Parts: sequence; C-alpha cells; structure tokens
Amino acid sequence: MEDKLPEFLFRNELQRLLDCLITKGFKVIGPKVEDGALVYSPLEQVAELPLGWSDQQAPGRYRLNQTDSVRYFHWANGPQALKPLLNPPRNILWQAKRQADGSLEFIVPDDSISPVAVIGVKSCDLSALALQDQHFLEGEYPDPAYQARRKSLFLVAVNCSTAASTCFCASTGDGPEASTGFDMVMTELEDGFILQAGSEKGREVMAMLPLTAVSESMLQQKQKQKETVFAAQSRQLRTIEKTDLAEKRAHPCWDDIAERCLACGNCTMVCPTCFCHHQTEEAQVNGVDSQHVREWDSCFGGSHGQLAGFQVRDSVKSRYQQWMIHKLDFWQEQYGRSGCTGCGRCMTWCPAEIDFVAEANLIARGEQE
Amino acid sequence: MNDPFLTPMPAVVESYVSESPSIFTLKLRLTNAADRAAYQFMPGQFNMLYMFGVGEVPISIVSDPDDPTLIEHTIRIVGRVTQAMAKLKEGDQVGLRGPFGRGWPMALGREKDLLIITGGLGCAPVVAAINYALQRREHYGKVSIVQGVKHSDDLIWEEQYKEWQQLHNVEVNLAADESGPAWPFHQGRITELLDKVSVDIANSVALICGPEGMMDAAARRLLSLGMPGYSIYVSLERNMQCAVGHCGHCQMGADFICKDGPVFVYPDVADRLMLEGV
Amino acid sequence: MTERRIKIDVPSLARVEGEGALHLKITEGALDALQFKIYEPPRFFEKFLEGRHYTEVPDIVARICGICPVAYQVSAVNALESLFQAPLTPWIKQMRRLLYCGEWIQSHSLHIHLLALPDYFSEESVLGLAAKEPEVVKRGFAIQEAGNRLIRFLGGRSVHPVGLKVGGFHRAPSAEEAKELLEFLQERLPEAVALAEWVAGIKLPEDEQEFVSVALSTEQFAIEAGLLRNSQGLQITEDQYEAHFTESQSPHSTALWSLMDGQDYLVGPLARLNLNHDCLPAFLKTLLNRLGDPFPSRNMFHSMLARAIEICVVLHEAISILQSYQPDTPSAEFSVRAGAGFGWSEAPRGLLWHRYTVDEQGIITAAKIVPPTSQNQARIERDLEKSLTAFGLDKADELLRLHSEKVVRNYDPCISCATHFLKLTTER
Amino acid sequence: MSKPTLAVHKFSSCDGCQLALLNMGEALADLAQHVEIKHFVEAGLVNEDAKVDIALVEGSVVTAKDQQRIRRVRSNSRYLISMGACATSGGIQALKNLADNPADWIGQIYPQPEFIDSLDRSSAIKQYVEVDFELWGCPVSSLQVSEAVATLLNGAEPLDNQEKLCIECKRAGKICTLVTGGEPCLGPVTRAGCGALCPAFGRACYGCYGGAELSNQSGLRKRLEGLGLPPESIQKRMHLIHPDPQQQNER
Ligand SMILES: Cc1cc2nc3c(=O)[nH]c(=O)nc-3n(C[C@H](O)[C@H](O)[C@H](O)COP(=O)(O)OP(=O)(O)OC[C@H]3O[C@@H](n4cnc5c(N)ncnc54)[C@H](O)[C@@H]3O)c2cc1C
Ligand code: SF4
Ligand code: SF4
Ligand code: SF4
Repeated sequence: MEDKLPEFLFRNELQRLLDCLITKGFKVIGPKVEDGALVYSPLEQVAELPLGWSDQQAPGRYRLNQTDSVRYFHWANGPQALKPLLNPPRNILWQAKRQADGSLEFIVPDDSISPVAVIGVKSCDLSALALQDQHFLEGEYPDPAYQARRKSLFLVAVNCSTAASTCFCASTGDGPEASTGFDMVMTELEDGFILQAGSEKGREVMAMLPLTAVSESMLQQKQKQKETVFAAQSRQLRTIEKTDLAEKRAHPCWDDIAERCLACGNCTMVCPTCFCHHQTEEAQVNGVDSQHVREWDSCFGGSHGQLAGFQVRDSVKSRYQQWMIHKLDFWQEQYGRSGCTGCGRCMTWCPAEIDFVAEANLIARGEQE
Repeated sequence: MNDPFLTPMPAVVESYVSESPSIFTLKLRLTNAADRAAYQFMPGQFNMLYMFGVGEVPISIVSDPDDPTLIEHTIRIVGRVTQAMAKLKEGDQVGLRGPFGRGWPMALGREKDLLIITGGLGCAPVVAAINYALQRREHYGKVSIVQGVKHSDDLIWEEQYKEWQQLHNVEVNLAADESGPAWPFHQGRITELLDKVSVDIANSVALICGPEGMMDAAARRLLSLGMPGYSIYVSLERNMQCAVGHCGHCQMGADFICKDGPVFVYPDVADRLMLEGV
Repeated sequence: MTERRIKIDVPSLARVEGEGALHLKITEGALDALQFKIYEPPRFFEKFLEGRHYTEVPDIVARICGICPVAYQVSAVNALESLFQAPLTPWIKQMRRLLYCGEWIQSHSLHIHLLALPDYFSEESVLGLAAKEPEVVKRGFAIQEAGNRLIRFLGGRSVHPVGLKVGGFHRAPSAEEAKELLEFLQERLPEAVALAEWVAGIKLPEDEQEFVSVALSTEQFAIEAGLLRNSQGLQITEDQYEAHFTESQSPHSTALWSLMDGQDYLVGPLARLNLNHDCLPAFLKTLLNRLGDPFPSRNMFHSMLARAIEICVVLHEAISILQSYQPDTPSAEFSVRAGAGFGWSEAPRGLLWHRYTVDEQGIITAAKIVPPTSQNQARIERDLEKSLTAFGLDKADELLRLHSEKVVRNYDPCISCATHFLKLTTER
Repeated sequence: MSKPTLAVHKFSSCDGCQLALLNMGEALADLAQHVEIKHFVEAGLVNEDAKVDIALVEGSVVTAKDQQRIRRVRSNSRYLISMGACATSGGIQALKNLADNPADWIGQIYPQPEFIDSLDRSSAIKQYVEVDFELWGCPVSSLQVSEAVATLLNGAEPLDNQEKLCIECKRAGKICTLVTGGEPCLGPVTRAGCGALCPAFGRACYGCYGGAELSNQSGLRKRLEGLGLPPESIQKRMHLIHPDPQQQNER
C-alpha cells in the first residue's frame, strides 16, 4: 500500500515535469516518432512526444498511425526497450598502447556518464531491466560501466492504456501496470496524469510539480484502463516449467520453424533481456594503438558457438532452440524466472513473422492457437 | 587501478618453449609488482590471454599454484590468436586477466589414485592436474594417464607422454582408433582401453578432458565399471569472450562454463553432453 | 636534327583511374604513330541494364565508376525523371546539386593531389610529395574529406552511395547532421582558396592549342543539369545529343571515340571554365582577377587551376545550401510511362550523357551511356601530337614519356568509365 | 628491420575499392609509414612484378591476359587478399555469366570484335589462385582494409566476420524497413560490414556485401513472395551485385 495518495498533473503542465528533470541535471529521454517507429530519444519539449500516435503490431509487422487522441502515451512499445541505454550496442572496454620498448599499457576509457531520466517506460521493460540488473550486477563480477549508468538513471514509468496484438505481459506477470522498479509512475487519462512516486528521488521531483488532488472518478478510470488492457491481450504465454522445453528437442515443430527462421538474430537484438555480446579487437595500422570493443551478439550468429574445429550449433534449428529454450526454460534455473517479460518485440521485429508465443505454447504444451 | 578480472594486466614472456610443431609453452610474469602480489590460482583455472592488436583467448594455467608469480600456459596453435602467440619471443609482452573458473577437485583426489583421461588432439587443462599431482607425489596414489586419438598420426607431444611414463607410479596408456604400422600402443577405442587399465575404481578420481562424445563415452564406461558418479569430473569448453559470466557465449544448458566450470562433476552435466546444439 | 627512331611505350599509365597505356613511334623526327590505349576490358553495363527495373538503375550505373558514381546516378535519374515527368521539388533539385558538389570536391581534390601534382614536383606519388610539401598534402586530404563527407551526408558512403533514387532521395538528413557538416565545410573554404592561389603559382608549360570546348550551362555554374553549349555557338538539349555526337571504335581501344559533328572536342573543367566563366561567384572572379585570370584558356595545363577553382565554386555553393538546410519530403510521386528518356550532367571529368528506353512496366529495354573519357579520347591524341611536337620530339625518351603522361593527366581520364559497354549506332 | 611490403593490383573493376585506400586521407600516409607500398598504379607506384608480403587485389578476371597476370601476382605475394565484390565473386560484371550467349555480346556490340580481349565469364580471383583472405563489399570500406592490414602487421590473420546485416542494423539502432514498410530487404541473408547504410536511409538492403554465414535464402524468398514480390524479381534482386551463384560465398 502506498503511504501517499496519488496526485494529479494536468496535461498542460507536463512540460513542468520535463523542465524539472532538466533542471535537476538529467538528460531526458522519451518516446519520439523517428523513421516510422517509436524510439527512445533525447527530448526537451512536450511537443516532441508522440501526440496521438498509436501502433499496430503483428508478427513481422509494425505500423504507426496518427489518431486524433490527445494522449502522448497511447501506444504499446517500439523496437527497443531500455537495453541500449544501459548495455549499449557497442562500447570500448579498453585501449591498449604498445610502447616503443614493447611494453603494454591498458587504459579503460573513462566515458563520463551523465545522469539520464527516461520518461514513458513500460512495465514489461521495467521487469526486463531488473533481469539485466541481475545479470550484470548481481554476480561475482559486477559490470562497472553498467553500474555507473544504472546508478544515474531516473525512471518515469507509464502505465499502458493500450496493448498491441503482440503484447502478452499479463500472462508473464510483468504488466500491464508498473508495480515496481521506477522512480515515478504516470497513468495517462484524457485530462492529465495520475502520478505516484516509487522512490525518494521520485518524491522529490513530484514535490516540485503543481499537483492537484486525484478524484475518485480518476481512480476509477485508471482501474478501468487497466482492465481494458488486460482484456485486450489476446496472446498468452502458457506456464512453462523448467525442462518443459529442454526435453522437447525432438518435437517436429522445430523443423517447421527452421524452414522459416532466417537466423537473422533480430529477435535477440530487440529482446530487452538478451545479454549476449562479443568482444573484438580493433587495431590501428600504426602498431601502437588498439582497442578491445564489446558489441551485442546473438546466439543466431555463427561465431556464438564456434570453437576450434567445432561449431556447436551449425543449423538454424539448433540456433532457434538455443534462443527459445534458453529464454523460457534455462533462465528459470539461472535467474529464478523466465527470461521473457511479454513485450512481444521478438515477434513484431521478426522479418519471418515467427510467432514466438504460439510456437512455445505448441512445443511446451501441445496447444494449438 | 584497473580491475584485473575485467582489464588485462601486462605480463612479460619469461620463457618460450616449443613443445611440438603445434604446441608451445609460455611462462609469464606480471610486470606490475602489485598485480603479481595479488595473483593466486588453483589447478584447472584459466586466464584470458591477450595478444596486442589481435584478441583474447581462454588458456588454462598449467604451472604450480605454489608459485603464482610464474604463470605457465601450454598452448596449441589452432587459429588467429594462438598463431600470433606462437610468434612471441622472450621479453615480449601480452595481457592477462584472471584467474577464472573452478578447477579440478585436487583436494578431493588426495590420498586417491588419479585416472586422467584425455582425447582428441590433447587437452591442456589436464596437464595442470598432472603437474600438480606429480609435484605432490606423496599426496596422491597412482596416476594413470589415458590418451585416445583418432589416428596414431594425430598424437602430438609424444615425448611428454614418454617422460611421464618413466616416472614412478605413473602409467601411460595410449589408444588410437586407427593406427599406422609402428604404433606400439592399443588400437581401438579409448573405452576399450579403460577396461584394460588397472585402476582401483572405488578409490580413484577420474579427470576427463576432450571431445564431448569421448568424455561422455568414457564416463559411462567408468560408471558401468562401478565408479561412482561423484568421482568423475569433466572439463568442458565453449566459446568464451568475457570469462566473467556476462557475454553469454559459454552457456551450456543453464551453466556458464566460465564461472560454473570449466570443470564439472559428471552427473551434473551428463544429460546435455550428447545433445546436439547445446 | 640527327636522325633517330625511337619508340616509347608506357605499358601502364600511372596515376590515372583504370588501366591505360600510351604508344608513340617517332621516325626521323616525326610522329609516326601515337596511340592512347585503353585496354581495360569492357564491362557491358548497357547490356546488364536491359531487363532491369528502372528503380535498380542508380545502383547499377554507380558501379561503372567508383570515382564518379554520383555523376552516373544523377545522369541516369535525370533521364528517367524527364521521361516520367517526375515533379521534382526545389528541395530535391537543390539536394541533387549538393550531392554533386561533394563528388566534384572529392574527385578534383584527389586528382590534383594524388594524380597530377606529383608531376610538378618530380615525384612518383603523393607519398613522396607528402615529404616535400606536407602541409599541401594535408590540406588536400582535408578538402578531399569534405567531398567524401558531403556525399555521405546524402548517400551514406562516398563510393556507390545509396541515398538517391528516381524521383528524389530515400531520406532527408536531419538538420543536426547538416549543421555538423556545415562546420567542417566552412573550415575548408579558406583552404580551398589557398589551394587555388597556390596552384596558380605553379609554373606550367606554355602550350596553346585550338580546340572546341563543350559543356552544359545554366544561369548558375552548371553541374547537375543545363543546356549543352560549345565554343562555336552550338546549343542543344539532351534529346538532340545523338544528332551531333557520334562514336566509333578504334583497334587499340576498348573505349569508343566520340566526335562532335566530325571533330574532336574537349569536355571537363577547362571546357566548363572557358564557357561558364561568367557564372562564377563574385569572390572567385575577384580572386581570379588577382591571379591574372587565364580563362578562357587554350592551354590544357590550366586544367589543374580550373579544378582548384571549381572546388571553390562547389564548396561555396554547398555551404550556402547547407546554411538554410531544412529536411523536407525527400522524393516526388510520379507514374511510370513507356518511352525514351535522355539525361546528362557534368561529371568531374566532363559531360556524361545517358539514354534509356523503358516499357510500361518500368523495365529498361535499351540503354546508352557516353562517358567523358570517350568524349575526350580523340582530343587527347590530338593534343599529344601537338604538344609533343611543341615540346620537341628530339628530347630524351624519358622526358618525352614524362611530358606525355603529364599531358594525358590534364584530362583526368577515367578509364573505368570509358570501358563500360557502349552500343554502337553508327558505322565507321 | 625492413618494413613489410604491399601491392595493390587492379583487374576488371570500377576502381571503387582502391578508393578505400585513396580516401583514407592521413591514414594513408600513416599506412605508408608502416608498410612499403611497392605497386599501386593509381597512386603512381608501378612495379607490377615486385615480391610483396601483402597483395590487395581488386577486380575480376575477364581476359586471357588477366589469367596469366593473377598467377604472377600470386607467386609474388606471401599473403593475397581479394578486395571487393569483383574480386571475391566476379562482381556486377558477372551478370554476363548468367547470359545464355555471353560470347556473342562482344560481337553484338563492337563492330570489330577481334580487337576485344574478353573471356565469356567474369571470375572471382579464387577461381584461379588461392586466396588467403577475402574482403567482401561493393565497395569495401577504408576501415575494412586498414583493419585487415593492421591485424596482419600484428602477426595474425584478419577476423572473417560473416555475421548478418540485421545484427549490424539493430546495433546501429536503425528501424527495420521490412517490418515497418514491407520493403524487400536482403539484410537477413547479407554479410554485415557496410554499417547498415541502406536501412539507415530507409531503404531495403540490396546485398552488396555478399552472402552471410548460414543464410536461409529460401526462407527469405518465401517471405518476400508473401509481401507480393514476383519470384523473378526476387531472384534478380538477390543476384545483382554478386550475380554468379557459383562464386557466392556458400559455406
Ligand atoms: C576454459 C578454457 C581453457 C582452455 N585452455 C586451453 C589451454 O590451456 N591451451 C590451449 O591450447 N587451448 C585452451 N583452450 C582453447 C583455446 O581457448 C582456443 O583454442 C582458442 O580460443 C582458439 O583461439 P584462436 O584465436 O587461436 O582461434 P580462432 O582463430 O579464434 O578460431 C579457433 C576457434 O576457436 C574459437 N574461439 C575463438 N576465441 C575463443 C575463445 N575466446 N574461447 C573459446 N573459443 C574461442 C573460434 O570461434 C574458432 O572456432 C581453452 C578453452 C577454454 C574455454
Ligand atoms: S522473448 Fe520476446 S516477448 Fe519476451 S521479452 Fe524477449 S522480446 Fe519480449
Ligand atoms: S526468429 Fe525471426 S527474428 Fe529471430 S532469428 Fe529467426 S527470423 Fe530472425
Ligand atoms: S532493415 Fe533489413 S538489415 Fe535492417 S533489420 Fe530489417 S531486414 Fe535486417
């Protein structure tokens, strides 16, 4: 139970929230329409938010359309969650310098990290963030760069008011309402936003805003909105127990997927919980400078399972199995829960229109949609 | 100060020994005194070795943990980085991160016989265990080394096996699936050889390293000979980039080889050893 | 004069784009044979284009030449857009010009520094030149990079760029990208002016010759479009080209020779400056005045200065376009129609003419491309004949060889361009 | 110690890959500090028969003379790298390999075909001699060339990156043109390396970097057919810059 009542910010005062975050020294990142998709990108003005835009998604298909709605957050999600902000697609791990005498020096680039505030974070992506935190921070060797970015992050979540056909967070237990992991959460209504703090920092920001009381009818609208989104989620991922998938490697369905799957790795790139990356060396011709770079990698790529003289996964089928069985099954042993938070991106951004949920339900439970 | 597990420490090549046309041994010394003082390892652990301008590879430490200032690696030339490393000379520098992973159960093997089974083109991780036991002869019983190759011509580093064979209470058995005319050892599968080797099954610990199919077959044979599963250890290998459980490449099933292994007790991984694509 | 028979062969001409050779025979003090050979094998582009959809044309023709892909792309889309009557917006037209500015900067700077200048410093290559004139070479690289960046801005990469399409562009770059580029270009303008001044100070051979200059012209300095004019008063449009210009094959060349009303002619920077001198921006007219303006000039060695001046023209132009840059709808709607389309533009080396015939489905049924190097080929041989005679055929072989190479480089012949496949319509 | 030596040889091509070197700017001067460039005609250095450590070969083999010359280049070079589409797969001019009657083309075109030296096929360098490393792309980028050379100078073979363009596209944060616009993108079967330029320009990849590892071409064909593209046009699209399937990178 919250110890403080939710409070209300009128629509025309939303700029105050942005200003307040900017004053506090945050670089503000929020949803914007760019190249036909909703992407999280730096912004300073409310006018940059996707006013009236909504999305239509299906496996292999994403379209935005402009409606006459007055809402800024009436959409499901875009191609990327928070992952690129904390675990960037590419970063330099160290620079090596070879001195004239042949000795080596290793320099860790000190990329000054500026505090970032993200507004418009969805519940499924908060869950995914918690999983990335677990992976990168809670082991024996916390990732210092991730940690630094994570520490300086301020999160303004928004509760979903609509669901795409690919959304299934209700069935994974990760939405549609954000319950934890944010500094503030907003529920967008026609007239404005119900705000709720999730941290001390969030309370401080809220204290700077011109808030008014929340009425009973607003709370009812909020409740109704949540129920509508719940009901709108036509997809459901069935409960998959440990080994449910791992023991079904012989299922004929995998072969059928393998004919269609392009092993392109898009699903893993957009998945907010996928963490694989490779490290490569980039040398300069001068013989003095070289750098070791970390970049997102995918279990669909050939180098992922390559050993001297042996390719662990040399077929599309085995790579698809690695992706799905790892995500839905082995994750449970590794992180205590499945690696899927129901965002649906792996389906939308699959150029081969593969329906991850339907395939998983079919293989694990024999359920035909 | 850089984190020694995340950023390489400079290390100098103290000595370079060519063991065979495709195997060489590097003795490395960390150049920075503080790094050197802090460095400790266990047999079966590995380092990430970095070649300037080329990249990094995981390599087991084969030297004795009692002298952690001289870190020895026996390396087989298989590809880009190992080829470049083979060109190192004394006095050259490399980078080193580590040590990583869980090594061989040397404590568990105390007072017991060691059965060391390796296959394929030879497997460096077991060298660490052999060296360790031979340095502490009094703590271990008989050391039986069983090596299997596909073809007798594949046996590299024959001299080393011969040297070991000369030692007291060490037995070396070699098997080749196919062999040339001058092959003085067993012809056939390594599993057949296991039937012949005289081991005190109840009082031995088996350390196995090699291709997964061979490890699985050898472990099963040992089980059928009556060795308890908890006495059988295997060393696994997967592509490895970060060695700290972040990069995801070395996952095998739910395990990260780099931090949960590379050495596993056989029953924990038996189910997945023979699965394709895991 | 002593009697002498010499034979000079330059088996592969260095510092030209593509593979060519020179063959001279002097018998008893007279030129007996002179051949500028283009032996690079043909690549049959016009044949490949047949059966392809018109949307693929820009990506295909770019591959005729890695040094002036934009010229090929723009001439091609000019031809197709005129056929389809695509309603190009001022923004699209301006961006075409901007993209083309990038190619001129890149190609001219490359030619001056990497290909031509070493001749004047008795160096084999720019690497040697860099030791003698490090600042000049550094400045040259920076100017060349300005060209590369401009092409990347609208095309993603400077060789075989991907941004342009029939009807406009695939994408309008953002205002931020434009701003960043603008700053870099602004820093280059004074350097380009300094380059022109410096080039004007290089001592050149005196080598006046009669020739006809051919170039496009418009009110602005013509680059991506215009009417064709020559120094004899001819003025024609794209579709009239074939009535005046004809190609023929010669045994020693895989490129075809082009003649204008039966005579050889010059295209390229010198021809353009000779004809379009009046369109230069005021600051360049002033600059040229100060440098003792040689244009119009009949000395082919003024080509290098012409290139340097053109770099200033287009850099200045690019800066002014970018100063008011705003993204806009990148392409225009049009419908495909069957027929023949003609298009041309001023490639860095000179006029580049294309003709396509297209069916109702937008499939190319025939293509013809006349690149600048085939247009200059007859002129190059005529020039060599005259300038070697003027230089003195009694000079040592090595000097004759060096001088001929220097003459050929004035034209910046691009042999890759010259050896795409040319379909013959006329008989010899 | 003497510097390693380098040669750049040109066969049938557009010259665009050599520009990867000529457009390097100061990095070219830098490179020349560390390697001795023996032969590079376009840059003015002519010594075709020099023995070198590294030979970069641009262009495809299309004449009988080329066949002889590439063998000489091979025997004069310790490490031979084919650079660009022409050298790795025959390039766009290998479209003639697909013609029924390539021999007739010259006759159809040139009034005196006897002057033209041209084989019926445009062949990748590896069709004639052993190639140590391939740099795919039409054109290759300066970065590809300098990294390959730098790695060799450091004593190792360059890394053969065969990952798919989609991975590079997503890393670069580009929006998928196939998913948002139904564009016939070849990214899922194309080698990475260009930096996902086409998707960055909102257009579909046309495959100029050649085939990627474990490409599911038939899967992509079916998908593009599902978008309404006729099979012939998909075929043409897949075989534009690397037209000759026999010389594609099938592994
Ligand atoms: C825990 C562990 C301990 C090892 N100990 C030794 C040892 O003591 N001595 C020894 O000779 N070898 C050892 N290896 C194997 C050694 O790491 C590989 O042979 C080496 O990485 C090959 O690198 P390369 O650059 O020479 O080959 P590459 O040219 O990179 O290619 C050879 C193959 O190895 C794969 N590979 C590349 N990098 C890695 C990597 N970082 N991890 C795993 N695979 C990779 C490649 O994908 C490729 O298929 C060990 C491996 C592991 C995982
Ligand atoms: S598996 Fe798919 S739906 Fe689940 S979190 Fe990843 S991308 Fe989203
Ligand atoms: S499932 Fe889809 S997105 Fe994932 S690798 Fe296969 S085709 Fe690509
Ligand atoms: S645009 Fe093309 S390259 Fe990029 S992700 Fe989509 S299919 Fe792949």
